[in-house]
Amino acid sequence: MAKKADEGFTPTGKVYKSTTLPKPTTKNHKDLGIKDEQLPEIYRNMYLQRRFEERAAQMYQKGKFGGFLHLYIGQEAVSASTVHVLNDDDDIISAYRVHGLALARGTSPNACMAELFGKVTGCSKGKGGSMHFFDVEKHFWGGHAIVGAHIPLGAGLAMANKYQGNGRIAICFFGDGAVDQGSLNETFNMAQLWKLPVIFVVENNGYSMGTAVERHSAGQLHKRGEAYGMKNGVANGMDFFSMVDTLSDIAKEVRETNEPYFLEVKTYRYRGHSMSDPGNYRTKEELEEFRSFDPIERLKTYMFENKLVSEEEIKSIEDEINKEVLDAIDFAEESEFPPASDLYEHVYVQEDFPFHT
Amino acid sequence: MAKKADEGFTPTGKVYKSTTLPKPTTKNHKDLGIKDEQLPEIYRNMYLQRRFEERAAQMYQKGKFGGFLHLYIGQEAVSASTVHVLNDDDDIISAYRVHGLALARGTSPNACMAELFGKVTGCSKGKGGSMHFFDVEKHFWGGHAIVGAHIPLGAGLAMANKYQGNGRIAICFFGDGAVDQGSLNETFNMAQLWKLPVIFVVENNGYSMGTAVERHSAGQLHKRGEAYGMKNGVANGMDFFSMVDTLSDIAKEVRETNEPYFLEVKTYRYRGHSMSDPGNYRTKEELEEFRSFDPIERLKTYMFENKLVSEEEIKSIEDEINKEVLDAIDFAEESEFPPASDLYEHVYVQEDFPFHT
Amino acid sequence: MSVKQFRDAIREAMVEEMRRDESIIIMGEEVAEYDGAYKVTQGMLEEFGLRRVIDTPISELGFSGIGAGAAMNGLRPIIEFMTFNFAVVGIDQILNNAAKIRYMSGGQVKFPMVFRGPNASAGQLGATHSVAYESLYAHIPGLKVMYPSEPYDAKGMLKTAIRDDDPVIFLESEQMYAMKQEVPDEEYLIPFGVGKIKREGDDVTIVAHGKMYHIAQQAAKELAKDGIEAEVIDPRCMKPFDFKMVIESIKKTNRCVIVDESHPFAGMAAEIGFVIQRDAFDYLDAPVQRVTIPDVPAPFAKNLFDLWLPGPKQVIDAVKAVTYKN
Amino acid sequence: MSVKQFRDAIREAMVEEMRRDESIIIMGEEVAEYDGAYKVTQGMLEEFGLRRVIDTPISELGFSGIGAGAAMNGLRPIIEFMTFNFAVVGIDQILNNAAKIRYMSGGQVKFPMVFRGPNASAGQLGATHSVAYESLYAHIPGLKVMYPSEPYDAKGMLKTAIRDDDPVIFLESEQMYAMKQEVPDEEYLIPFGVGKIKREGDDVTIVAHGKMYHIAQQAAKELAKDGIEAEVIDPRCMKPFDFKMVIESIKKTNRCVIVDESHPFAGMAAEIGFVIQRDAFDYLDAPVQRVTIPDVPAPFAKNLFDLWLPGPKQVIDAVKAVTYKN
Ligand SMILES: Cc1ncc(C[n+]2csc(CCOP(=O)(O)OP(=O)(O)O)c2C)c(N)n1
Ligand SMILES: Cc1ncc(C[n+]2csc(CCOP(=O)(O)OP(=O)(O)O)c2C)c(N)n1
Ligand SMILES: [Mg+2]
Ligand SMILES: [Mg+2]
Repeated sequence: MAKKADEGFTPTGKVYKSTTLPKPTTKNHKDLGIKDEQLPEIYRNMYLQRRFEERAAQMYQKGKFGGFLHLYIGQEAVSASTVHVLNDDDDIISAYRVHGLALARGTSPNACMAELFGKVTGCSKGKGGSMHFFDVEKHFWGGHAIVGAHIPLGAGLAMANKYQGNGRIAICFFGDGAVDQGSLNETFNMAQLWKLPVIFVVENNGYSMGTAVERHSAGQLHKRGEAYGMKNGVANGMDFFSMVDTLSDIAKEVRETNEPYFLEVKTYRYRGHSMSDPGNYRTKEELEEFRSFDPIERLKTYMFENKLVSEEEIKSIEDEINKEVLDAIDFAEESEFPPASDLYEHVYVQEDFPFHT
Repeated sequence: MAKKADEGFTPTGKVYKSTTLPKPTTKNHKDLGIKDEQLPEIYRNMYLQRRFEERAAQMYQKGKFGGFLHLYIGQEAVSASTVHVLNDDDDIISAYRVHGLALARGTSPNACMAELFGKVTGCSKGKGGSMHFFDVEKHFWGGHAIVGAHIPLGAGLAMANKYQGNGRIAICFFGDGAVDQGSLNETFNMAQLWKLPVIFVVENNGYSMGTAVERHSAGQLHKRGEAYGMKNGVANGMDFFSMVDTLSDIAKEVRETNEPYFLEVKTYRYRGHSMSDPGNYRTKEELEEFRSFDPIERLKTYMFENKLVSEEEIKSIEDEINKEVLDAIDFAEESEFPPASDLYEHVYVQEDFPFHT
Repeated sequence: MSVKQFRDAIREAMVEEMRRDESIIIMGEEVAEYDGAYKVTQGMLEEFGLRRVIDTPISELGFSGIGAGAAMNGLRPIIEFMTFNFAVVGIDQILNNAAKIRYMSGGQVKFPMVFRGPNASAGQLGATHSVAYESLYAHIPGLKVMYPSEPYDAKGMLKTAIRDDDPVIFLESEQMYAMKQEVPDEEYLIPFGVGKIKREGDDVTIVAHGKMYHIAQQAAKELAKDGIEAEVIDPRCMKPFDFKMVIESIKKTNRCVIVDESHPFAGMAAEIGFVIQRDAFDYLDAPVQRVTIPDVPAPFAKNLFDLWLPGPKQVIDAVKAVTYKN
Repeated sequence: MSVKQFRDAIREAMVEEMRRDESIIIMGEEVAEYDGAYKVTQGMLEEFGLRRVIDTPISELGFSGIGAGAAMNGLRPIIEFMTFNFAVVGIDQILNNAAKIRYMSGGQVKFPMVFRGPNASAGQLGATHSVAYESLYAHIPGLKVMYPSEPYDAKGMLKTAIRDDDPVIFLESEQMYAMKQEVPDEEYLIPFGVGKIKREGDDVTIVAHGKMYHIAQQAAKELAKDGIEAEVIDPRCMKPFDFKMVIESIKKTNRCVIVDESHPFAGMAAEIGFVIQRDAFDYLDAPVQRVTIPDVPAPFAKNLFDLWLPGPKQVIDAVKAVTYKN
């Protein structure tokens, strides 16, 4: 028999250092055009995302609802900066790790919590669950759980905007795991060829489930744009200011030129992939290191150091949010399940579709 | 209503200059390790491809067989050089424009013509037709007509070779149109990550049906490899020596390193996409220009100029081939159609599969 | 009224709707500058320009999805597949995105779009290029599936499909594109889920769609010579399906043969036959029979291909079986 | 004999076969270092190493195709899909390459490979994550489709699938992975196309596979209290399908209910029901009934989900209908 190749295929074995953060921006909030009084609101936004998910995890563990639960905890600067930088009618679409982005965009904690609980008051009327938050009035297009499958949708949103000449741009988020789906490349090619005003953002949090980036993607992620001549770059996703700095330039350029951009955001998820993931693929040290960059703590420290906010103000924001989230739980618990007739609703727009069994 | 974007999407409108050839190699046949007496055989190989297809086109027009017919005419240096450079047990796979490659690899004109005619003596027993020539004994793996879908198969052939440690490499050909299929990217990522000994070759003949390369693919094609850190390059596909020069280096490197390579071959098809294509998307001048680079004429001229072959020798090769091809037509005409029972053969390996209707 | 080819009927439906509604666009391979691989979109680039008639790369997954995204956000895309055989690489966008996102969003999103192009076999093109995909799409909730067999139906149905706010799979046939029929000059629409009795008869009901409809008609003519009068129903729409019409007919004929070019196993014919036995059990004088391709891929060789594709003979045999005439 | 979980039965089948035959490899997302998303491949990396237990990127199209290419060239890959819902993006490699290339090459190529993983719903995961795909795969010639419902069957069937030279779709269920059953220690193989009567009865035949088999058994127990003795057949293999066993049973019971988690329209139940009415027409005392999910995507909300998924009650109702007991 022929001599066997000894090595395996996929690079292995050891736990990788999953990702390295670029240096944060040296600009301060004024340089970035952020007013003093906006900072506590930004803090509120990020803290809401965090608190909401911590509570959601508790409720999940109590068995209050089923399905998967993927927490965004650690990545909140990405969502908060996006919403800060973009116009309210710019179109946002993302993958299934989506609570943070919905809350950042302004979907109410009530509607979000109720969706987790599968109640008719949920932001998707209880039809979608954790992975499928939608708030189309707010130009928030979901929540998509087939990895990579919403990337063409993001370009399509932008195509419609360009066609209608409405001045809106689209932003499409996905995880590092999605970068390996061919949908990304087919979309990148057309987005570049057709000059679609869309920002593609890979939230590279170091892992696709238990697989470190280097084990699933050859080369640097943002380079995937270069083959198409697509502008691309890297940003520090653990730092709100850095994100704003990078994103606002990109948004401006995309809006002006109609040309797409591919941004790789380096970030980190503190929790497991989903609630059932023990996270054996990474070291405690790595986790601790990234926790030390926590975007929420960082903003708080910045505000304190620059005397932009008092301890009491922070406390009262946190108290309000804590209450808001607890109220959301009550709201969700007390809300009704969808009526049985909803089983047949929202399949078709046509109202009298003759379902048959 | 919002202001409309005036421009369209896909770049347009004029007929493009489809492709630019890199300079041919300055090496002569000896530099490339080609012996004098090999040259007439190489000529024979290319001439056979050409003549076979010219006759096939005639037969098609006479209504001798049905289906699609995609001619390779103009691209013969690519197939001939591949077979020259690679070992006989290296694995070859390609798309549906495949007659040339099969003939180059040594599948008999009889078996090829019979396949076109849908006869049981065909190289795929009449089951595949023009687009699906197979000759697995000769490590020729077809003939694939879903654009881009055989690219992962090519990598899979290489994976098996690496696993078995048999020293064979694989080469996978596809058209410029296939470069836009996500299958390419998914495969490139894994081939690079897993270090698979495979040469990917895009035969960039300037058009995907009626769409010039620049209208369907953003950026330069060979750059599609770079995102993955895959080695890549460009070769002149209208010149046999240039192809040998480039391919032999690549084959050596791939065999030694087990790492994939992406080669963009610039070439040209003289005929329409298929027999029904009038070719309105390109100019007569462009066609004439490329005809002036004809790889077969070029080799002939080279041999004459270097006095490596006489007019008579060429004539006798051509006569032999002409006869061989006419014989192949007779063979195909006289061969039997597959027996009716073949309808149910080759679906499963299992012999007693209980078909039901 | 004027006589039109099938391809012209389809083009007219698109052109008329695009004139009416600026949010409609068409995209696909070679639809614009090449004037369509099968000339269905001929002249549309000239009339509507590059903004609305869009050539795509060979990226079925990508452009189906971009179309779906554009549909979510206000456009009404028509996606042309060069054939539905090539839609398989893009099928996730159809089965999961276009078909299910509305449901998952609790009705916040709609997909007013049509996926259209030739379906099924078109002569000797080999196994991957010859599949009739209607059964697969009809299997998936969230989609509507139309499959006309004649120019008149094609035009009225496609206009309905384009105006509809749900994703519609609209199946055509290369081999029917040149078929001709009188088509009215005035506008008309043919609704979803309404079949048509195209030949009346008392002895047996033949249900046949797409290319197979024409086979059924040929068989019916032959059968008439033997004194068997077949009622031929062209269901036209696969989903929703006009079971009512079929069952009413069976109440009269008490026998049924279904002709279907898709794979037999769990295909359209199985569905129709199942529902008939369930809902018209007491009216059946014989088991429902189906005429389909055998459960094997399409062969290339002419003789095998001809064996593979159902023809009038198989239909006649099946009718003889259900009428106990053999 | 020892009691084993479904997931252990599957793992053992793979492990035993991999020990026996070095050309077998397994590839898929998280199969190696993570030990399997559902722990089916736990410990396999340790035993067989990185060369044979291969983590893939999320590239279903790519790795299905690479697996197919490797199968052509001498390996026997087992492709694990994290679930079959994700196989849709790679389905072209299954339907067109693995299923048809052998035919198009005139038998020169074979695809000794297994595509396996969880199928169908697994609780509240939403519409895209809850589809039972057996009908779609069984529709396609060139594939074989197995779908065991119990650990014993799973092990014997998977070993058969791995040893077979044809491409096999092997469907499992997240919700069955923890189910336990006695499994022999000695080797055994269960052939394709052979169902099993898992409960005998004279009054009605219930055909049910996968997760629905267990629902059928629950219903049968309930029905027995009312004096209705159901014969429960688990067909185990979707394609080829053991029609003979079903029809023999119906000759005795004269009534049949099919339980199937796939979409109703042109699904497995339609096929089975169609064939029964065709081949056992004279034995049927009532129309064949099917119990399936309604023809809508899977909802998330618990109450809707419970309505959506068939339970014993629907089976009992259907049995009462065919036995005219209501
Ligand atoms: C096509 C597809 N394949 C597999 C899965 C299962 N799956 C869900 S999430 C996930 C990992 C994705 O990782 P990444 O894209 O990095 O996002 P993150 O979880 O880090 O936010 C996998 C494999 C899926 N949902 N869709
Ligand atoms: C997935 C898919 N989409 C569309 C087609 C139809 N089609 C066949 S060949 C072709 C053009 C391919 O061009 P290219 O890859 O450049 O190869 P060439 O014909 O130049 O050799 C198209 C669109 C197909 N066969 N498969
Ligand atoms: Mg990730
Ligand atoms: Mg080309």
